[in-house]
Amino acid sequence: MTAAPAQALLLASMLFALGLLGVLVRRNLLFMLMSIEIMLNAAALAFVAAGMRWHAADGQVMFLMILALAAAEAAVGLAILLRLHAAGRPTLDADTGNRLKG
Amino acid sequence: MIALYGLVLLPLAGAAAAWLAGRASPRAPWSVAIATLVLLAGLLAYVTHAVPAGGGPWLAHVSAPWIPALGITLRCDMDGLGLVLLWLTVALSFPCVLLSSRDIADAPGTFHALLLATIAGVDGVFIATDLFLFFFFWELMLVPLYVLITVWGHEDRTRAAFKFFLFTQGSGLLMLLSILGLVVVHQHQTGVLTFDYFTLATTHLSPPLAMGLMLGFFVAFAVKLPVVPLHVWLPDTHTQAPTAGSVLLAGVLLKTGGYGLIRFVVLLFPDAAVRFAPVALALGALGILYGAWLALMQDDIKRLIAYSSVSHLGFVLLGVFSGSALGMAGAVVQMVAHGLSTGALFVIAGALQDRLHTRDLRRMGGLWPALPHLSATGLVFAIASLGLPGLGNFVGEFLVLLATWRVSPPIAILGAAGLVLSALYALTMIGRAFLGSPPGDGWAALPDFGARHMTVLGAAMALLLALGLYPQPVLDLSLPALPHDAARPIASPPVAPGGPRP
Amino acid sequence: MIAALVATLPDMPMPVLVLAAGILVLLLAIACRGSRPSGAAGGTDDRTDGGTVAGAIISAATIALAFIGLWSPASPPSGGMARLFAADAWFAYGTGLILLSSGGILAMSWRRMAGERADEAHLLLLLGTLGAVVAAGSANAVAFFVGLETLSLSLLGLIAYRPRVPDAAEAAMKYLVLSGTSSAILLFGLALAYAETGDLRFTAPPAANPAEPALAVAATILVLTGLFFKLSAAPFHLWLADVLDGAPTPVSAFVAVVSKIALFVALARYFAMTDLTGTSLPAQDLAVVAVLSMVGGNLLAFGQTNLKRLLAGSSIAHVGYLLVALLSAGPFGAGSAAFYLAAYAAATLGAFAALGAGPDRPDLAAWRGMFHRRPALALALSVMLLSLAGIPPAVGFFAKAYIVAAGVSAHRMLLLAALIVSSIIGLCYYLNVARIMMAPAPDTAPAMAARSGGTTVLLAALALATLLIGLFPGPLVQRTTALFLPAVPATETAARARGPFENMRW
Amino acid sequence: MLALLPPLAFLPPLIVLCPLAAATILLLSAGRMPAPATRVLAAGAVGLAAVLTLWLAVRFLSAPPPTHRLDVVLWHWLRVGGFDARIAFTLDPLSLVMMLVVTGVGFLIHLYACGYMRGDPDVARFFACMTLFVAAMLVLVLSSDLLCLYVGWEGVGLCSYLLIGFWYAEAANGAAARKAFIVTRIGDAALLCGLLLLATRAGGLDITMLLQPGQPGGPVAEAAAALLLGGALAKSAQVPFQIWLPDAMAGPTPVSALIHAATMVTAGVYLIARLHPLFLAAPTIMAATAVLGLVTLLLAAGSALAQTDIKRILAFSTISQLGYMFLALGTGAWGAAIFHLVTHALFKALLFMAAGAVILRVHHQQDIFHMGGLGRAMPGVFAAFAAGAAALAGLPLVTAGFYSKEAILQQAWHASPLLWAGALLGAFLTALYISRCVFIVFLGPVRTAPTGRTEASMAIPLAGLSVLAITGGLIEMPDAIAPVHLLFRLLAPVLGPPPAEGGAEGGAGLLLLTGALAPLAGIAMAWVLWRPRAGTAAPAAGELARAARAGWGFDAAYGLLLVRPFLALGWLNRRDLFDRVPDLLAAATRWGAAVLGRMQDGRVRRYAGWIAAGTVAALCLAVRP
Repeated sequence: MTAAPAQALLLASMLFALGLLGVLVRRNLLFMLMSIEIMLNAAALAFVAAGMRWHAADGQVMFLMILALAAAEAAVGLAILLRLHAAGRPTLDADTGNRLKG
Repeated sequence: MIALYGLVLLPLAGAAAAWLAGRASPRAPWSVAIATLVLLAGLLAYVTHAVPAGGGPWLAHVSAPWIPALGITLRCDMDGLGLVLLWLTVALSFPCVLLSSRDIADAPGTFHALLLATIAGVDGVFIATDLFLFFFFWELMLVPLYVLITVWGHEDRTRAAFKFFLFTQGSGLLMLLSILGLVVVHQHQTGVLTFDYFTLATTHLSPPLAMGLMLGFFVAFAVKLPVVPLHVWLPDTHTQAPTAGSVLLAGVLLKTGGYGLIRFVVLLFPDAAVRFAPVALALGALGILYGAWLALMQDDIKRLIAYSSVSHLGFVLLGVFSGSALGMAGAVVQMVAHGLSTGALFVIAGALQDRLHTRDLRRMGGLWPALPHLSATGLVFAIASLGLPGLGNFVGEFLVLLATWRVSPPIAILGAAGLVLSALYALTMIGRAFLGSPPGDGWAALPDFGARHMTVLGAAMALLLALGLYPQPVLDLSLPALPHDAARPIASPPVAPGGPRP
Repeated sequence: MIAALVATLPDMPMPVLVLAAGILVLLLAIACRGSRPSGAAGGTDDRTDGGTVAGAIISAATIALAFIGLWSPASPPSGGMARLFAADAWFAYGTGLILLSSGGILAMSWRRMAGERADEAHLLLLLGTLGAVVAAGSANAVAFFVGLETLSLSLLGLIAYRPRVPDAAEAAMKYLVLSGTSSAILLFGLALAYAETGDLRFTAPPAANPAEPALAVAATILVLTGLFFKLSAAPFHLWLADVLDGAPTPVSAFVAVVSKIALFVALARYFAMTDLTGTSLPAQDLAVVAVLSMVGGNLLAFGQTNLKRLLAGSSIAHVGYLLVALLSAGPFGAGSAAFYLAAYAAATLGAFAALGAGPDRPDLAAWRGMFHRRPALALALSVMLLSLAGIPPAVGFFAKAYIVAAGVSAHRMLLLAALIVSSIIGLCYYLNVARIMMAPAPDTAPAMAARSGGTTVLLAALALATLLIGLFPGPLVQRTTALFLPAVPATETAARARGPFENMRW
Repeated sequence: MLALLPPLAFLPPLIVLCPLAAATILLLSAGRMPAPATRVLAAGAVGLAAVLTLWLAVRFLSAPPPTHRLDVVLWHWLRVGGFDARIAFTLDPLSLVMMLVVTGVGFLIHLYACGYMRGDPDVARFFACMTLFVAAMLVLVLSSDLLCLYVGWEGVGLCSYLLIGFWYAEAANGAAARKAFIVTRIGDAALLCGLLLLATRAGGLDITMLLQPGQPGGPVAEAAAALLLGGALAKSAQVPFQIWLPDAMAGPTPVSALIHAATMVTAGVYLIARLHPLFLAAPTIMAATAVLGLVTLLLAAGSALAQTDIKRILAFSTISQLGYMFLALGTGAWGAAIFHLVTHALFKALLFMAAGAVILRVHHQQDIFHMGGLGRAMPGVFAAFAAGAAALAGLPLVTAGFYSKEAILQQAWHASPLLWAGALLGAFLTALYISRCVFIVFLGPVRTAPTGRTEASMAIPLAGLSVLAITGGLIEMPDAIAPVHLLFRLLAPVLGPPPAEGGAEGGAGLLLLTGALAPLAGIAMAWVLWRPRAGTAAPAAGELARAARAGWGFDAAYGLLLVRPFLALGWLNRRDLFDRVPDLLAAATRWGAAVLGRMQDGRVRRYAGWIAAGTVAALCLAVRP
């Protein structure tokens, strides 16, 4: 099955918006991380779609790079969540327990 | 003449030496500062002496590359106006150091270093003819003074120093805009990128553009002079500064404003200045009356003197914008005389505060029997400040009013009305501080002025008297040299004198 | 295939190569030491220190070599590599600044990173530097993206470096979430741009395709958003204060200096071929962001009592100033941006170095009376703040004047008005710090950081440089002007054709 | 340069220098000089000046220069931008007369002051100011350049300020001094404006140049004359500036005699006489001068009638007599004005010094209703006071005041009979109030017993001036009595030929007779009202008397209309309206900082929200065409 690049871009945009919305409305840090992954994947999808439009491999190259980034980000992100926990933060709620402000 | 650089570098070197000396002994910086000032006076005397006779209005010149990529040079030129103000700077530095700063106990090395650094900056302002160099000195002289006020000032020093710095720096940025605007326009016209005063003076400017650029300069100098309503930093700053700072501020720093108005507003933008003159004259008259009026209402003696400065320097604004050689000369004499008289008054106010631990006139009174010498000098300088004929202030005010009358009699009448108010506040100050009966049960024994104070203040008095009775040397020097051709005879005024302007 | 890869290596810019090699060496060193059986926990200190010193020496040598590598007579990248890297003078200048700053940060964290073992920190520092250099030199969205993410990820590690410090973890968390979000936005924008043009070259925002104008616009905006976030330009600045506050001081310096230099160099390259003088979309966007950054950053700093947060506000404001320079295309614009970048880097780095050498807490109150307690330190910090405030004789004075000159010559009156107003606000808080240091010292001295030779040398060098370049900016001006010589005539003639002050715009 | 001048030219500067040098020495000695030396120095310096002036007068009059003037240029003061002012003196008959008055009367008063101020600890300061005053006054009358004259003009004002407030411990004295200086300073400002106008018109302020014949009239001339008149009115305490002089009596009595009776207050008269061609070109101002003089004359005489303080009586009397001079000036009788100036200087100084002697003897009591019967205890002082009073009242034929007042009355008649009638009423009032003073103070029962005795240094000047007050008028007589015109003829080169009198056709004789009868009537009426009666003397208590005693409410009106509103507005604005602006800006900045600080509330979602919002806003901005 083939889809027009424009449609793929539309899908990517929706995914992206969904991810952004997730970051904005979820309070759980884990879910926020996942939302970011969604956004990254939306961008990756957009690259693939664009590459399809121009019949070039650049889009796929970019996709691979983004995949690597997403993986790295997930790893580092989870490590930081552990650090947060080790530092004494009781919950994964992003809105409570913030010390840095003002 | 390479010695011009020395006028800036010598005080800087002195500053460094004083700072180092301060680490050795608490009294050493004072001696270093005195020595520096003596050397500086000697250097200035040499510069004055070395001026070639009949060499045109520009008396000395020196130049060296600085930032060639942007056409910025270390160019300094000196004309009579600069020379007069340099001498004023040196002359007022002596009372600062001799009378006020000897007893500074807290970090005397740093204090004297900052004082000398300020003097270096002021010297630079008076000789720089590269606009960027001028702006550099203009900003540079603020920093040490800011520190002086912040650290050694009186109770509300923080706010005062802040205000001082923000006003002068903020308006300085406007001037920077104007400088750069002028440079860019000049570059656009000729393809030459330069900050040179003489070259930039030849730029052709459309009237609105010239007005806009002139206003940038005007605001910066108007803040410094100060011109009502941009004066609000001055009373606070003068009140809160340590005595030496007040003397330096009133005596010298404010004069950079007047100098700038002459050198960079009227002479760089003669046409725009003429069109702006009505506004400036009105502001000058407003300053004279408003400053005097508020001076009358003050209970703080230093604040009173500060507002009187606002009033006196309104005459400078009048003179500069009266558009004639007469007014220009009057403005210069007024600047010198104001420096001497108000500087001395600040010395006296500072001495009073040292003795009484208050500046509040409501808590003074009847001091004459307790401090006859101090009171007598106070009276003398108050009288000078109210413009008694025979003293320097009168010469300045008269020439300014005469020049103003030619342009606009109503403004001159308002200015003359300021003379009445000046008598009012000066005599009120004397009456409240020295005359009448002491509050409570009289004053305890207070140390009167000794020989050192009387000598220095007596010298100031003698200078004022000389200026009042034989001002011709200053008058001859005071006509600023024109930027255009240095060969033009000095006598022709920058703007044609004459009857009322339409 | 490996052979083919190796064959392309000489085409890479030398600093990138050197940094990568250094990282490998350091990795090896750490791996060797880490594989050794470690003794009792108490007895490892000396050895650890020894190892850390070795790591630091390797890092320093790497950075030094990379810096020297800038002068390598390598031919400019050709072939495929040319599509990835633009090893031009601007890159060399930016890289030079990045490497010098990294060297400075290394000096600050010479042996320890806020009380922790620092060998992995050195590794992350080198990685971050590599990322910054790559991002600064990238001519391609791929290279830019890789460099940027290398930088971001290593920064995450550095920010969270101190274990069991809640602030550090929180700062890292915030940076993680926000940087992830902004990376996604940036990537999406790049994807849209790619979809629009079919070209991944990272040189210019796509020209609007008449068929799909919204796409190009969205691409430009999204890319700019991503860049602005990393530059911490308002209104995308909110993370900066928290991150600088929570991170160890050298890392704060890294975030405020190195990553901003890299991003600004990239931003400038992104717009190198675009005419920013008009009211085009990116110009408008940049102008709004510049005004918001200048005013907002200074206001933010105005209300701070925490020096790190204050410097964060200051840093935001300076990004605004840099954007003014960027927007002021003309004879001075590019030169002034380059000059300002150097002035900003020196002063900010110096300020953070002074913070690192000062009291443990970055509270302003802890600095009260510092002129009496540690005059040299207070003087150094004052010089840095003077430079940031733009007061002579520090270099920041000339730098700001240079930017104003650029703005005037490009008739950016509104921007200049904002610059002046915000500079005056800025003066307040810089002076306030100086004033507090000049106030009489309180009776109880705050706990001070241990004296460190590296920091002292760094501070002295930076203070000297700040003053010397401030007094004699000529050579550096020459250099920064020369950076853009080829580009100047075009814009200059463009500016001249319009004539000065005839049509005032943003 | 000086050496080339004829030796006569040395004298005017030398005469100025004498008191100036004494003042300088006294000021620099800062009170360390012993009191006797101070007295000798001051009186000696002024005496030397007087002797030199006499010598100068003799030489000048015996061999007058062809132009009747001697110019001494000392140095160029200001020479810039086409304006030239010199410090220069001109000796001509007018300035010679003034010099004689200043140094002669001045010397006698200094002599008197040696006794009067005995025992005052600050006698050095006193004499420093007094000698300085004499020097300034001499500069005033000698200057050939109006700007140089202005130096003396303000200089005498300063000395007046210093001497009124001599006893500074009393706050009221300081206030009185300040009031005197400020009120005259208002006039000075007007005078300065006049100088500016003249200088702008003529390019300089040299009097000879300004007075070149053919003065154009018109509004400019009127304005210049009006401004000069303003200065003269304030200095000479004429309506509407008269309020300062009664208060100025706070100074020591010699000061009142010298400054506020004999010399400084007459400077206005001198100025107008000196510049009379300018006034001739401004007829409106001339008329105003005459009317103001007349009004002052009557108002002040009325006030004098109601006063209880002996010095205030004399002060109002001075104002009133100066009114005569202004009346004369307004009618163009320059010579008569100067004549009255001279005689007034003699008899008013005498009156003040006699009053001072009385005051010393009655323990500084100044209220005439606490005195009485002093004629018996101090006959010498009584005689002197009576001589002065007679001269003031213008007792016919035997007093100087009679002749000078007659000269004015004659001119007034020629100008307008209304003016003449007013002046005649004034003469009547003058006799009335001074007789009242004499009767109450010297006759009747003793209310305060006098002690001590008047010392010689005070008695000699009293005696000398008594003689002069009686005989001083003989230098100038109406034709109806004897054709003696020494003074007018002397002054003719400066003031023009003396006005032709009405001739001998009887009208003049009748005028003379009426003028002579008015003072007699006044004395008679005073005798009726205040002749010595036991214990009934008390100040009048009616509304009119209260108003008159308060100087007709000028003080109160000025206070209500000018001073109070000015001070009240100033008090409201004492914190400086403009100073609030920076505070507002600071508050706005703080508010902005607080708002931005609140944006950073630490919640990462909020931060992300701002990023999203910024992006969306940018998109909206971009898409909106």
